[in-house]
Amino acid sequence: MTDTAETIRQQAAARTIRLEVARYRPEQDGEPVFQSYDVPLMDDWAVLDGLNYVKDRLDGTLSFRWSCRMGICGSCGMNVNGEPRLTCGTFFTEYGDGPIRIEPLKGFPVIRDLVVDIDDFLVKLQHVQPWLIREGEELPLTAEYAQTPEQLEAYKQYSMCINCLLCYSACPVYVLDPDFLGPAAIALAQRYNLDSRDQGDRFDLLNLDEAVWGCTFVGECTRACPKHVDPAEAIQRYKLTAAIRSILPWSRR
Amino acid sequence: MTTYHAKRDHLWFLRNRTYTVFVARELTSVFVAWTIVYLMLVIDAGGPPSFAGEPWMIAINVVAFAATAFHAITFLNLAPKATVVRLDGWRVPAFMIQGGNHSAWLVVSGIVAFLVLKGV
Amino acid sequence: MRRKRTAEPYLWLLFSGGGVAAAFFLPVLILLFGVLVPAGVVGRPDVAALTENVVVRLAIVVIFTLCLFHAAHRIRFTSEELLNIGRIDLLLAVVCYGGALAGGVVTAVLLF
Amino acid sequence: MIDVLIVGGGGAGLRAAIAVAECDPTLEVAVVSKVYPMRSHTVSAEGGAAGVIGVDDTLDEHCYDTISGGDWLCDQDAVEMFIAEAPKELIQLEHWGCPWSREPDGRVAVRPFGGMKKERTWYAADKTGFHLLHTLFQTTLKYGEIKRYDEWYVTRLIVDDGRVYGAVAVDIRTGRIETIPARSVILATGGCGKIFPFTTNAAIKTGDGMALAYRAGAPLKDMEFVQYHPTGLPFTGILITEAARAEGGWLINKDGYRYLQDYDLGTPTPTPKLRSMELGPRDRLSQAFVHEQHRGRTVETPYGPVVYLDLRHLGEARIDARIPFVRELCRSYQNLDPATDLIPVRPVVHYMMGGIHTDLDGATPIAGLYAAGETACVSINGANRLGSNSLPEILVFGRRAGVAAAEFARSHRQAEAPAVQAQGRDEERRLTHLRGDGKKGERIADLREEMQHTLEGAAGIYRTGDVLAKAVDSLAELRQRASEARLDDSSTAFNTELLNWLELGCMLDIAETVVACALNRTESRGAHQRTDFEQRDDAGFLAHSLVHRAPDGSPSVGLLPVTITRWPPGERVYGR
Ligand SMILES: Cc1cc2nc3c(=O)[nH]c(=O)nc-3n(C[C@H](O)[C@H](O)[C@H](O)COP(=O)(O)OP(=O)(O)OC[C@H]3O[C@@H](n4cnc5c(N)ncnc54)[C@H](O)[C@@H]3O)c2cc1C
Ligand code: SF4
Ligand code: F3S
Ligand code: FES
Repeated sequence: MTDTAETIRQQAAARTIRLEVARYRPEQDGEPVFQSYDVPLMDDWAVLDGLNYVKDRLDGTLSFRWSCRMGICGSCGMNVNGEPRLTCGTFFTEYGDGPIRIEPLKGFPVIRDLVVDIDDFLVKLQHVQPWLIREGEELPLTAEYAQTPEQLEAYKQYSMCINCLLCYSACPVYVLDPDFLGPAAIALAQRYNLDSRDQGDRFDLLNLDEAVWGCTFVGECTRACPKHVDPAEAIQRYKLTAAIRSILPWSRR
Repeated sequence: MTTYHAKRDHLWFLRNRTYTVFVARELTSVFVAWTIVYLMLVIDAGGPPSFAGEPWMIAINVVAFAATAFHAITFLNLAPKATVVRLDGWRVPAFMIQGGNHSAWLVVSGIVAFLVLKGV
Repeated sequence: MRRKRTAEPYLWLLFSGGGVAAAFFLPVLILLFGVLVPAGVVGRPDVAALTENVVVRLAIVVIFTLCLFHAAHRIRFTSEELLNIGRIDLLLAVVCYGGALAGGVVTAVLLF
Repeated sequence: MIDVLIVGGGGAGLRAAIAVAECDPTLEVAVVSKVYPMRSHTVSAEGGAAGVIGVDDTLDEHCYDTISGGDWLCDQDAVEMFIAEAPKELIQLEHWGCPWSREPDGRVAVRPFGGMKKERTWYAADKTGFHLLHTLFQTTLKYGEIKRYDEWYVTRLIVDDGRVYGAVAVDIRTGRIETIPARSVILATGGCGKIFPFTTNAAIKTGDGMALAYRAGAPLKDMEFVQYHPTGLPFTGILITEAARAEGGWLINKDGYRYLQDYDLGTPTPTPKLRSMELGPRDRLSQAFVHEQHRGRTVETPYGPVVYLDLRHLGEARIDARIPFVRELCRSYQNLDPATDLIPVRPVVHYMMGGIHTDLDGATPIAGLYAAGETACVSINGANRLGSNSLPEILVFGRRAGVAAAEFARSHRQAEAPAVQAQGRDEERRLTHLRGDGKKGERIADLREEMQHTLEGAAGIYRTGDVLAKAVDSLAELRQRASEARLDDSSTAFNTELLNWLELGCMLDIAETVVACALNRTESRGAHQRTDFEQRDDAGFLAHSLVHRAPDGSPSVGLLPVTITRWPPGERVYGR
């Protein structure tokens, strides 16, 4: 940010908006409590700018994650007025005069304030083998595997996932049952399944009650996804694949 | 280390519109089941059973009609999600597949109505 | 996560087939037999004559069974999600799919 | 005991980890990162990665572009080796699944880039860094032996008698402070853009690794060379990638005039011409902006003066196909559509050419300590890095450092030195004491802002001796005040205030070295422009700045000759 400190302080006197922020400090709180902060209502501020204002000027003890503030690192997901959002890309202008209620992402254990524990997802991600699987000899490092733009297009959308986990937070099945493999992990499995270079087979990992069959197609994951990955579609497509493979006994298992 | 686990939210399906539409969509299945039971009674009686003319019965069946129609619309809309149709590398957009499904639905309904009513 | 065989793909196929069948046939049938005929808007069709043909009767049995499977599948999952009773899934599955199967048998008995 | 401890889970760190795992699966390798690896700042690189593959292109041409782009401050042996290995690394990434953009026949596509004479920049639309990082991260998941410390913050290296023995780190989640003994350590902590107020860099880019090495006694190199990227969005500093110009975008001033033609960068042509106009190097473009500003030909906005990037003539289809993320960013963060509107842009701090002094294998002068990526200075970037050279750099040198560190670990198997636990306990005492110590000094954010503005004023695009000299004093005074800063948070769980304070300490160290090196270099070269010494001075300064930490904590600057092999210093010519 440029030399904004002064402008901010001037405008701060003029218009403010109230942030109601969930606080949870394991040493002192049994469960989350809300704390209100008034921050300058700036037209071009995102919710994250408001939180940073709190952290920098009002209350140094507030904890939350963020980094790139350009919607690509995936670390700033929170529940804003009940919806899972990337706070660096959610602007004050959406909320009129406020107040804005900011909570940690639903469906995950809370570590502190707005910070949730996402290790469960990392285990699931590793479980679906999200890497290119090849059989036989590797090509030498002088030639690439050919892939036409159409073949690229076939999986591209699913490769756009930034692991922000908004979809998990939006999915009622996951929130009820943390064993469910969940939207992003399945979308990323499909990202490799549909890659023309991949020769792996993830059928045994995906054709499970807690994997694709756990999804009842609520579809909210797709609506929440800031990167248009459409995990709901990825899952339904794999259901069809898995079902066809199950009834055709001669197909590769 | 302590972490906080939120309590179960028993009313989650009221929290936003998509959830509510989802639950409504799923609950149409109750009327699907009812419709089949009712049609079984129709077969058994060789036509609408005697109580079918009662106003409350007609009311239930109007709701059943609305629910099955809602089921038809939502189900046929979601169908393209599982199947990605590609023609020459061009992905057929969802609305075209959905349009096709809905047209087929109307045609089938027309044929069924014609067959049922042609002797009347 | 456990690795095991699962019946879900087959159930899902029945569910999907039932969804299509229900979408295509039920709205028009309930409109005719549940609303328009009883209300006297259209005349009373001869159901016995309509089901004379064996092919039609077989089709009705298949369609009804599929529709019931569709309903059973959704009722199973939705009640688990709404009431949070996933732990009795097996019992629910037996009751729901069993009910659907029974409905199919009853339809067959009525028609043949 | 860990064999290879890698600090940093960005592109360089992950590439190093895979290299170690592939080298010898029996080695214990661990990646410590203060954010989950896929959050590392490599994720935001947009434009692409350079590597010679075209039939009409040669390694020598890429070398020449890099060396002239760096104003002859690159070590030419390093450049040659780097450029020879870059294509292999990019193909390796392809074999790991990176979704590179393609030609219709299925081969990898390349695009033009600033300062490059040939089209050789591989890209994955305009999310190259994102795809590269996620491909690397997902590939590391294949190697069960790579141990991860996610969200651990390294606060100190353990060094005894000229050799590294591990590091001390805080588990951010629990606040636990742990000593991690290791046979070798690779620093891959990225850049330090956050020492400036207006930057494309993420919050995490606070130069920690540079500070860790510097405090441990390793020298930093060429710290005065800070790259300004000419096209950042005015409020956020979000980068509009050079690919936007490579695809044909124009830079125009408030009169709609393509002003670069006035600064010896060539004549305007309707379609992009390599090494000309908008495809000139970043230092020259950013300097041209300052002159435009002085001539009153920029546009004033609440966030400072801007010029415009014009993409309208490219049309919606091309924008969506080649630079969709640019459109997405403009729409979300600037509320405009580049297909129909002009994009306001201004120069923004982007990249640190300098860093920890290493050799071609990433080795620092401390035995067992390696560095790779933006935090290191091998030197291939010289006085100005060319766009798209950095992503291949993190791969090439990430791998080399990994291999070298693995080798070191294998040949140094002796038991842990007694100093290790003692130093660990020292650090633990210091940190425990700090947490929420109840001091009521100034706020961290105020100190940070003051440091940033000091640096922008003294070490911006143009620099002058007396301002730099004043900045030396201001920074020393700030350091004093920072040690008294206010710390309210006494919690052990996810205490980000303590991290912010530790990061501020690192940034102040780095800032001091930047100013000291800039003051010492009384010439103008690449990104370092002195208004009081406007000429390049090859007789005095065809040399790297090497800065050590003196016993009193202040920076002491010396010079180290540049390695010249086949390309004697010449004039930098663009557009002619
Ligand atoms: C917006 C933007 C666009 C760019 N576009 C391009 C481009 O198109 N082409 C190109 O070639 N280059 C580009 N660059 C430059 C390039 O992306 C970076 O130089 C490169 O990604 C740096 O990678 P790295 O691995 O060295 O560091 P990073 O990716 O920054 O990773 C640093 C890692 O170190 C960890 N870390 C830091 N400090 C600590 C600590 N104290 N304890 C523990 N862990 C720590 C962090 O958690 C992180 O994992 C761009 C840069 C930016 C900012
Ligand atoms: S699928 Fe979308 S919402 Fe889910 S983690 Fe990936 S980017 Fe986020
Ligand atoms: S919201 Fe959940 S139920 Fe399926 S469609 Fe998405 S994963
Ligand atoms: S801060 Fe990176 S996605 Fe929001």
